[in-house]
Amino acid sequence: MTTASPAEAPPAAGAPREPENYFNRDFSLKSWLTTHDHKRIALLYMVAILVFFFIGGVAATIIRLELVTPAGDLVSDDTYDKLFTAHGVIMVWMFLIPSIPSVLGNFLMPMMIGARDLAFPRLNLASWYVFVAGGIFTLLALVLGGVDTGWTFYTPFSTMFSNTNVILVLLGVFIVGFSSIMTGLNFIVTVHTMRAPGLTWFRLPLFVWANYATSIILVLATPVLAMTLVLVGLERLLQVGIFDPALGGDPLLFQHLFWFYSHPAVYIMVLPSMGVVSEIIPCFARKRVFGYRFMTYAILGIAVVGFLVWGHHMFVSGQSVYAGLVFSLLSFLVAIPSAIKVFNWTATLYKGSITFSAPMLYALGFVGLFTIGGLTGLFLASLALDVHLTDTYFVVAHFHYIMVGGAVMAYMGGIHFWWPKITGRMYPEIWGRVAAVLIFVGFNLTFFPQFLLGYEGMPRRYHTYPPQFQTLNILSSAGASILALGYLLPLCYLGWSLFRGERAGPNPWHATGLEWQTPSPPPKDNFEETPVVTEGPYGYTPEIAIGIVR
Amino acid sequence: MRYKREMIVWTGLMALLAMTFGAAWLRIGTWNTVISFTIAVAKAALVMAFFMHLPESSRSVRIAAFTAVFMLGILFAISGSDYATRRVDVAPWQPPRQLSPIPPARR
Amino acid sequence: MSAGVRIDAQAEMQVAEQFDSAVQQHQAATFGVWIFLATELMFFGPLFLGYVYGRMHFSEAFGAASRHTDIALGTLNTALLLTSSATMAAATVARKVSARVAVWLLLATALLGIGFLVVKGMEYHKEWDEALFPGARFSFEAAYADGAQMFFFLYFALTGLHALHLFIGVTLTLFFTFNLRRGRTLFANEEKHEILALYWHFVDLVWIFLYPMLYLIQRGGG
Amino acid sequence: MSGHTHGLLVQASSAAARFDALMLTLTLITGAMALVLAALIFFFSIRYRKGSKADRSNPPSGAKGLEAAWTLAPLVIFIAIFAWAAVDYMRLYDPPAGAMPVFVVAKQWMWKVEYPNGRREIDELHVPLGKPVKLVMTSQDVIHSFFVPAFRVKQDVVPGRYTSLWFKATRAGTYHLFCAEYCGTGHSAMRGRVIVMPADAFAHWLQQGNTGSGIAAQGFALFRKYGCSGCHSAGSTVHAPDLTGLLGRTVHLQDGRTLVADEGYIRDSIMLPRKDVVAGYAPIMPSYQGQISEEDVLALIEYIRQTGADHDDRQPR
Repeated sequence: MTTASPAEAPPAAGAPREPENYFNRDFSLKSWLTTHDHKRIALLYMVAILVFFFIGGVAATIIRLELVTPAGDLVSDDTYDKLFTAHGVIMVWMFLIPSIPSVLGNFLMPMMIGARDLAFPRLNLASWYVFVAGGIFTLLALVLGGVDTGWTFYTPFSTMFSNTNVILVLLGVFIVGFSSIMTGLNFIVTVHTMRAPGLTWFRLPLFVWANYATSIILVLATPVLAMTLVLVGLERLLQVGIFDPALGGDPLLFQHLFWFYSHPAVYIMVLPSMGVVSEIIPCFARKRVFGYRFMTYAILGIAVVGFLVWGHHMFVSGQSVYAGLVFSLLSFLVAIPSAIKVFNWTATLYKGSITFSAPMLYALGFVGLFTIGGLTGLFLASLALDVHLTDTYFVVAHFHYIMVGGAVMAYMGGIHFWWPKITGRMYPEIWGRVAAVLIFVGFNLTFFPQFLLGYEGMPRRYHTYPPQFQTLNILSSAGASILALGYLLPLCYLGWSLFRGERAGPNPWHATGLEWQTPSPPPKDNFEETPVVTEGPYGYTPEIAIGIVR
Repeated sequence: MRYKREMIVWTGLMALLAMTFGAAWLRIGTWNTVISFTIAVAKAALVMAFFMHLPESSRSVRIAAFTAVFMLGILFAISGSDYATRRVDVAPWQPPRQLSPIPPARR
Repeated sequence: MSAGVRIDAQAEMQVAEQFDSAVQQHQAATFGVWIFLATELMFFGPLFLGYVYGRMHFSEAFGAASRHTDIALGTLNTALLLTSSATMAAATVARKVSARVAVWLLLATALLGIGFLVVKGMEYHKEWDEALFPGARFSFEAAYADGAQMFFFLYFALTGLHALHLFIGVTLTLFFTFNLRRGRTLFANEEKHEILALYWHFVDLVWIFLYPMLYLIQRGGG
Repeated sequence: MSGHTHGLLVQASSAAARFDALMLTLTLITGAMALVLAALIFFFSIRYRKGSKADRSNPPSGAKGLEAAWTLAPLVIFIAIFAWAAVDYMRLYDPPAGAMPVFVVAKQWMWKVEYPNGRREIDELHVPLGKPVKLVMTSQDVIHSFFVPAFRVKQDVVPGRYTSLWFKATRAGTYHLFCAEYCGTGHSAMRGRVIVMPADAFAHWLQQGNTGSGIAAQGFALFRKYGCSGCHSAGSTVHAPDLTGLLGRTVHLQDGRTLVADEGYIRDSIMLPRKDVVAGYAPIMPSYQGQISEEDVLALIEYIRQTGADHDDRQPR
């Protein structure tokens, strides 16, 4: 990409001409669409996943509106099936998996390790184009009539009994999978080969550790999903395959392969969030994170043990009792590292000097909701309870607590925390806090009733339900409206802050990461000369409270 | 001879190929699979060691080389624990006979 | 090449802007390729699991079906691919001394790869005529029809995917040889040569396991 | 539908009581953990908020003992919970000997239930109070899941194989039956009722109503209707293998293999007769692929099973 002479950037009204940074050095569309700069690619991803978050959100809203009444009177049952499938596919593959790694990870990883860019910039841009191409195929499938197999594509329904655009969606998700593999590969190589001098493994910030572990899962699990979806596609075309009961194939073989990817995938979604929270809490508590070494072992533990537990999705599916015992025990073991992390975040607050800015509210919200999500996971890991609770709204509530209460909350916290670095502008603090509280309240109101619904036995993916479940469903739908409002609020004031926001200095939060030692927004090459790291991360001392030291 | 190493490894590979081909015709039941798998592993070891220069690569490369094999091992082992201990009594099942072939556009 | 690349004098190689030295770039490239090969192996994973499932549950049917594959062509193909691996390794050695010899060895590797694909095509043609392609046209002795059809589903999936990877390998090798012969050593440098060789050896490794899996099941009768 | 007598969901089976005990225990443990954490976070936030006068001397950034403690403590609790849940789970999967078998065939968007004496029902299941019942289930199309919340039992119904589930109803009444595994458009309409009746009322109900003859008798009728008796009955002139007491017998095949005849073997011999030809017989049997439905195959197998078994209520031939 030839360094075009910086186009005449329109100087902000009356302000002295801004120094050249990665954002205003070239406003041409060509410079954005052929950029190699990891920061610009991060923004391209941010825009793309925002669009998909909106589409997934619309589908969720219609589902919640439909469930207000026991009868199926808003949309037909076919449409309802297509809605929850669209909600699942788009939210999982088009928003949650790329959200923190591809947006915050792309922007911050090179800066946090003192590098000028990722190891393979062109591969990084290619991953964005592959992501958009996969997204287009999925949207094409929705436009042409949607798909009604659920985001899990269970056979033989997906291979023989569904006559919706299954193959198009399989192709879309297949392509998006390669975008994840490219991002994962890029991160692993970057962390291994491009760390600044003096930046040893145990001086890396926990955000880098979290994205490194996530990349290992991305790189090892996604190809298995890709081939499994190809096998489903082949079986649809040839009417014959290894999952086909008529041939003696086994539908459970599909479930083994699908969940071998999909359980590590939920750790792909939650691990980066843990990295974001591990950056925010020490900064706003002005204290070094508690047990840094144990936190890194916990991150790696989650990534490794996360690969062993997929069978807890299949306790009642006809899997053997012995395998159920094995998976249940391993599922309890994977809960240990998550528990360690929650205890360490709480201990970080001890003897700190805590300010409750918006990022901190999001981070504490994450700790609260992720704890509930994790603890309810124990219910589903224990065999006898899972028999009653699986495939009910208890499971829906559990994974929404982890994914929405956890991953989305942390993504919002990360966006607010690094907003000054990304845009050079501060977001309005009051509105930030209002939105955080609104989302926390709206979320709990939406999903806590679903735990009770699940215990009472309301199955998942039900278009109509017996009248006795109506009151809790109305409560949940009411909460969903507050949650939707909570998500729209940041869209407004963050957009507003782009133009009217107060200018942010290089380090408004007085944080200690390497990324804060660059001007905001940073120049194209991040650092004039590569910084030398002398001591570990999070060197906060409570005296340098925010505001005291200017 | 500059390519002595490659020639030796090539002859080794051809010898192993001949062995596995020959061994396949013996009627020794499950031992056939064991032998052919071991010979395949031997061939793979030759290629990785001499052609892909794995021993002289860095530690992280060597770890990367064997991680995928380890992960597949996990997939086979634990799903194997299900298949090995699952008592399946087969039930009759007939695939759906499409009355009229579904038009390709909507498949 | 983008202007953000500076020529590293002593390594006679272009170092991309985000790297500090040629050594760092080389480490990143090699490590990156090995991770890519790991993802490729995971990509074959589900097919291997399907094979193990089928082999366990329908061992006689898999044996009968495997006896229908053409072992002569299969063994010839294995020999071709192992030889191509040797010539590719020789090419990387030759490259350090003289590019001209490396060109011939790379050409030989590509031709061996094309030979493999041609032989594979002939096999497919023969199996298509014998109505062994899974789906509506499939026909096999009634006792093992179901298991055999699953075997051939896996056979065509595994060998098809392998052939696709080999086809990509052959095209890359020919493109690389063309550039090397035209003397553009800066573009077709040693690092890229090594990466191409690693990818080729990976494709060979996959076939080393596919050959006994698909061709040698119960060859000597049930 | 019965209202909630106590707690959120009525306990109507032996498994329900055990389930609720474990559920309550785990709720208390996790609730306690969550409360402790919430209290700690709230307390630390208030006490150590910026500008508050609190002792912040030498803040700890790690404590090996503490880390070990809050790793081992949850581990011990988790192992205990795992063990308790595993015991209950294994109990769910080993039905008592005397359980009354009921055949369930799940079909896209309905439950077809059939009792041993041949009585059939759609989307309804009548069970005796206090007696164990074992459901033997299979699906005609996709994966369904037989779920009765009041009994706290659920089992996926997988096409191509039989899966089973047992329970002992402990409370009379009518309870919901749901399909819990997504199975297409009518997934939410695939609901039914489980009616628990006192044992004698159930026995009476079982006898009257549209009692078709027993499955084995039906099998015998089908045995004649499809012309099997033409070749396989004792008096037939055609040289065909004798099927009495076939189930469990070892069969010697034409190509030298021997196998023990089970349901799958009988089913394959009906659908693919040339697959396992018996030694000494010509493969002249026509295939019935696509002409005999699942229930009829079940009935034929029951008839053949019953010809061999010499238990008392042998059907008159």
